[in-house]
Amino acid sequence: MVTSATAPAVFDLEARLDLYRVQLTLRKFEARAYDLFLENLVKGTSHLSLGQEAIAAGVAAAMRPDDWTFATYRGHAHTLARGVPMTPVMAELLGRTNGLMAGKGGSMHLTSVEHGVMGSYAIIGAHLPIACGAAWSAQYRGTDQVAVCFFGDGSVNIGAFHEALNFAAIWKLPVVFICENNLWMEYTRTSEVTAVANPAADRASAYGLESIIVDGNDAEAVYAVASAAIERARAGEGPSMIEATTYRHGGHSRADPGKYRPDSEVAEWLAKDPIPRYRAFLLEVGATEEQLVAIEEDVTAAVERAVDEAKAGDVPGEEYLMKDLWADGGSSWRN
Amino acid sequence: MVTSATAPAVFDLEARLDLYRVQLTLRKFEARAYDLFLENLVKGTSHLSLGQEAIAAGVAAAMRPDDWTFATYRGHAHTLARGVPMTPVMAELLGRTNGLMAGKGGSMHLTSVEHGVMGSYAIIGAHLPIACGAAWSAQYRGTDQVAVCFFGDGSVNIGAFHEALNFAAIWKLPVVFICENNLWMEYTRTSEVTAVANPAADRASAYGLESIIVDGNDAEAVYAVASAAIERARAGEGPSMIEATTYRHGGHSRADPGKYRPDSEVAEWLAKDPIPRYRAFLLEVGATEEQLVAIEEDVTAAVERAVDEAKAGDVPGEEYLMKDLWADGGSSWRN
Amino acid sequence: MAQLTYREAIARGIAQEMQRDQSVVMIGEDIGAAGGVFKGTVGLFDEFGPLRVRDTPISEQAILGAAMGAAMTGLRPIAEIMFADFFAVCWDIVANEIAKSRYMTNGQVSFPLVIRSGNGGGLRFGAQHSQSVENWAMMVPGLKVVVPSNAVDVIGLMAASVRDNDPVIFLEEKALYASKMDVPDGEIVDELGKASVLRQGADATMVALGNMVPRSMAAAEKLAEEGIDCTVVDLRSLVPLDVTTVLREVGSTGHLFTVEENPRLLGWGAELASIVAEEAFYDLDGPIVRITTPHIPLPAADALEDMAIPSVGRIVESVSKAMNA
Amino acid sequence: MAQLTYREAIARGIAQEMQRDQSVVMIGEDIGAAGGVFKGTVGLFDEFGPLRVRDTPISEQAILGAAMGAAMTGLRPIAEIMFADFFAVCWDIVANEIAKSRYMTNGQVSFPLVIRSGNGGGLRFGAQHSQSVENWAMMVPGLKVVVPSNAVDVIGLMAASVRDNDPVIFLEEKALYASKMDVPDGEIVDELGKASVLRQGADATMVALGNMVPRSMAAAEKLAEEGIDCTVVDLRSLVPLDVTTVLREVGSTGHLFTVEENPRLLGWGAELASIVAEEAFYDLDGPIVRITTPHIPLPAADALEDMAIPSVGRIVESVSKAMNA
Ligand SMILES: Cc1ncc(C[n+]2csc(CCOP(=O)(O)OP(=O)(O)O)c2C)c(N)n1
Ligand SMILES: Cc1ncc(C[n+]2csc(CCOP(=O)(O)OP(=O)(O)O)c2C)c(N)n1
Ligand SMILES: [Mg+2]
Ligand SMILES: [Mg+2]
Repeated sequence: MVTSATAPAVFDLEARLDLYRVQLTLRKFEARAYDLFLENLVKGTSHLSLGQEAIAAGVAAAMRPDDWTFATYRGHAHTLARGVPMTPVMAELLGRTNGLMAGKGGSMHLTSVEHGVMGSYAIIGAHLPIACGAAWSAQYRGTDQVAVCFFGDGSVNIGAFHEALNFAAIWKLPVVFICENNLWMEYTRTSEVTAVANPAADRASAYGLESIIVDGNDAEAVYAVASAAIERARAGEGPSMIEATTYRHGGHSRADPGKYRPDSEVAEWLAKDPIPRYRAFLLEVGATEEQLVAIEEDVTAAVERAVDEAKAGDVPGEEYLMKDLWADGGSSWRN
Repeated sequence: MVTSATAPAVFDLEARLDLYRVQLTLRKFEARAYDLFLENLVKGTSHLSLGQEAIAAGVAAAMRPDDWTFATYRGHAHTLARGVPMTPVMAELLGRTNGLMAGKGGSMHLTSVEHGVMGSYAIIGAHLPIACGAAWSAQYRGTDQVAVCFFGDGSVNIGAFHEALNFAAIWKLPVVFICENNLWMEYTRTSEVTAVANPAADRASAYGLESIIVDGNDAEAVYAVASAAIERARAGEGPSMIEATTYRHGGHSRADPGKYRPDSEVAEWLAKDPIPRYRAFLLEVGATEEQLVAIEEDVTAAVERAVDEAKAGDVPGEEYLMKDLWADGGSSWRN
Repeated sequence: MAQLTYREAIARGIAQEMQRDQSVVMIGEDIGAAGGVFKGTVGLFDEFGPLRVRDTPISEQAILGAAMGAAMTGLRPIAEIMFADFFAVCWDIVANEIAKSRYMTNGQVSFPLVIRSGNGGGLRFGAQHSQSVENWAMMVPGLKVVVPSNAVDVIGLMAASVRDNDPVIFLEEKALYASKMDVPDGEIVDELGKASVLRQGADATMVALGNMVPRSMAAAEKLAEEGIDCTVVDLRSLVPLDVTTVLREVGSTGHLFTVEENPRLLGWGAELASIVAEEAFYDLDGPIVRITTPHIPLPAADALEDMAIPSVGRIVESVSKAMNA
Repeated sequence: MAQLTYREAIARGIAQEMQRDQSVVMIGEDIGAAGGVFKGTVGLFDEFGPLRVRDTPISEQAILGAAMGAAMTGLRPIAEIMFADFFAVCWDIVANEIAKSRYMTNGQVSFPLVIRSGNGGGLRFGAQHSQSVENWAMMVPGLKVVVPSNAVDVIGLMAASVRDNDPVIFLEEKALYASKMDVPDGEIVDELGKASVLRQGADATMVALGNMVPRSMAAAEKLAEEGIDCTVVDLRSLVPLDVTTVLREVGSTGHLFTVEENPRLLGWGAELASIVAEEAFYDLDGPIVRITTPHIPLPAADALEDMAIPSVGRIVESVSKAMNA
């Protein structure tokens, strides 16, 4: 099944403007975070979703607040899209005590249990079986919550992917796997090291699942397939896997200018940038330029506020170092 | 593709009698080994291939002496079928110095590099990528050797299976994967925990491979598909995966009476026992009762000789304990 | 009071907790109707049904990933990894995910889960089915590590592990499954991080774990005949580690011997030796001696395996040699 | 003589061996045209071509399984596991297969292979990309473990590792990649199992590894100002372990300090402490002190990470406190 950008509109204008605002927030937040890296205020590494925002935004719109997200190291977008405020996310990147995890996790491990963001995982594949576990818990406890698990196209060749997909299928778990196919791993093209053309979709049948590909640069199309999959899961009909085609505008991580990619390919995908595209679409379906500009100004201001608030946070001291290894709040290994 | 028991005969009578002799050797060797367990002469565990002999025999017949076998803990049959003499195998089960590995490996790790038996592996899935490595070596060195890797139906759900299959496919490695589908894992039916009906064949397409199922209780049919796959590999056309349907007559391992299986299922498969079936076929295609009885007496005598020789071996002493951890022959970790 | 095997104690300990708490669920290979390959879960499937005692495919990463995800969303799973050697196929979930996620998230998530596994040698299973991996787990910050040496401890420590809000690696000593002892009726709940002093002696302190505990006790009896009077400490858990008891008992004899089944390099005794050599240095009257399996994989042949794992005879000899040096 | 970074020394060391021996081949993620994520393999793809320097999928079990199978059939592979933390996803191949198969087969097969990996913290990468796993590897019988602390050692130890007929875990310290030093021209071949005594002092012996070596040297300079004159030993490999040098150097000062980046429990220093507490007990003039990262996962924030890993300041403080006690 391939759904197109013209999937049935289930959105009214207000919802659409919201979807625009979310995508724009992800975009502007990350663009600003990138500046802060360049200023060397953000240390360590980080992986941006610039260009891929429509997926996080479309899927989040299809989720219930008590559903769960499992993300990768490339998880800023997925975290923010669930409604986590920008300040603690930015503060986490800066390693401050007002960060989501007080700086202990960093960019690759964003987690906000309060918002159903059950963690960002930096070892390829690991979170797929973990998402199955949350889905198992929902199934056992009869809560009808759904776990949504994001991963990249390069992640389909690791063992944990395979174990999780089979496991989810045989237990009919309420989990939705979303492969963000941006064509590249770090510096290697996924197609060069993958035995099938569509890394996730061409493997769905190995787990008795339907093959689903969606235009990942179209938030509404993503919303449509994600809603269907989430509702199936919620109804007890088991897991789905969705392959959403997209592209990352920048390099793999902070350190990478992304020069291994042909200019023509980058240009082609910049032309398909989901955000200007959605903006144009919004004007077509009745939004006014003023409405959009207002949102844009709002988002810019909100990002700036978040940066300021984040910067105002404290640098964590030793009391943070030795806490919360154990559930008793401490970290002692001896009596 | 499903090949039937009536695959084109590529054997003359002599070759057929050989194939009978090999299957019978595996059968009688293991039956005798089982007696020795009951006498408590064989310690530890062991996993018999009683009922599955046609696969090891058929595949081995299709291999060149310099090809490589990678087997599992259920590896007596695969080891013997490559021409490894019975005495050192039996002595290994008894833990004697005349054992294949002087007792250091035991039943689950039979290895005879001299015969291309590159080890038996007791952690599910591990040897599939290892077989890829041997195939890579053959490819790199241009030797046109082929690696053949056996595994069970329950092994298709572990991560290493997936990584190896993709890896073999993208590098077009000369490796042939053979899934011995005996329907059961240890005490659990594979179909209860596997998302597809044919555990290996229904996943072949996830690696761009053809789906191949063969009657694993028909040595000649196995030979036919294995030859084709091995020749493809040798010709540089890449890997294949074959699913050979069969059944183990006994329990999973020494300790297991196999009572979890319905009597009717066991009876049905005992009726399909590859050895009496092949015997009847041989009579049909021109063998005489005398020829077959002669082989049977021969094999029985050879097994008894092997048991006697094995029992005559020494119990290993301390000099074996501390040797051959390192290539220098020793085991010291300090200078 | 009933005589129970270590093996039976596993199921009794789990049943006790499952009766008490619906959120305790089990997951693993062949643990259901089959009762586990070591028969450690016999009867649980019948008592608690297929939704609470679930068979899985051979997918250890899925098993532990599922246990982790369930633990962070309200369940208290008990997962089985059939042989402890198989931790190697799912070590990422254990060491990188379960162990670290609470700390990384600044305490947002907890992992009340138990991972049971058949540990150690003695059954002639060869190098890939005989390892003692207590040191693998001890090494990773964020894991608790429990190794009971007898049936009563199995029940009490299982209860403590299930009730603990942190991940516990619960290692069942394969060589002890058939060992028996009298077990009191009724609920048994123990505490993690408390060593047992099983024997008090004036001359030397042996610290042992799991399968090495009965051997150390037997060795102590023989050493007593030679006039060497030993204290024997059963560590019971490596994390939390009962340093207090160890320091006290070493302090009172001046001699420390560790008796370890894991291969030599970085067995748990190394950590103990380093703690004692720092914190009780001036209490020591002689070298610290570690009695371990040599630094080799375990061989399959019975004769060789018996030479490799510390035996009563080797323990006696090592202690006696050092005490008479 | 040229100034080379530790990073550049990796590629030079590998190139030296690949020029010499056609059977040396490389395998790993992004090691080819991209030159590796740490730029450790820059130039090798151009020099040796795609058949000898092969990019792989994200399939660490396949990478190391392939290296193992190739090593047992005539090649001498150098495999890369990008971050040492990722050993957890392929630990079975390392610990159960590669490490054990020679012993199990009574010496029928050999594994002349090198597994390189980016090890340790300091780059603010957080708990899953910063671990020092030298102790994971040291613990498993059948693995050699090498951790160079400078560019010249990188080349010489790489050559020794590639030429060795046993599996070598070759840990490249991420924090040192940018460090520079003068490197002689021509072939450099070193030896495994030889520690270097980098500084000789009368008062105390510090034993360090990898990234902790320069810090220990800096600390020794400061301590000298305080009047504490330290020997600094760079261990260079954990297996084989140069016990001779350690015992000699501890014997001459009477004090042992280990400086370890791995978290406390069962860091390599524990093994060293236990060896010294047994074999050089009567040479010791005071407690053995281990300076380690606390037993926690590494936090991401720079301020926290800096507190966690032993710093020059903390080393000075610990040594000075113990020596003045
Ligand atoms: C097990 C493991 N191997 C390798 C890595 C290093 N690594 C991090 S991201 C990445 C590429 C992932 O590509 P993909 O799955 O397509 O996701 P994307 O980064 O494109 O979102 C790699 C190889 C890792 N984190 N974990
Ligand atoms: C990673 C791992 N998990 C579990 C086991 C225990 N185990 C050994 S054999 C087996 C069943 C294997 O079934 P299958 O693959 O069908 O092979 P068969 O025994 O039927 O030949 C299991 C679960 C193991 N050896 N390794
Ligand atoms: Mg990608
Ligand atoms: Mg089977």
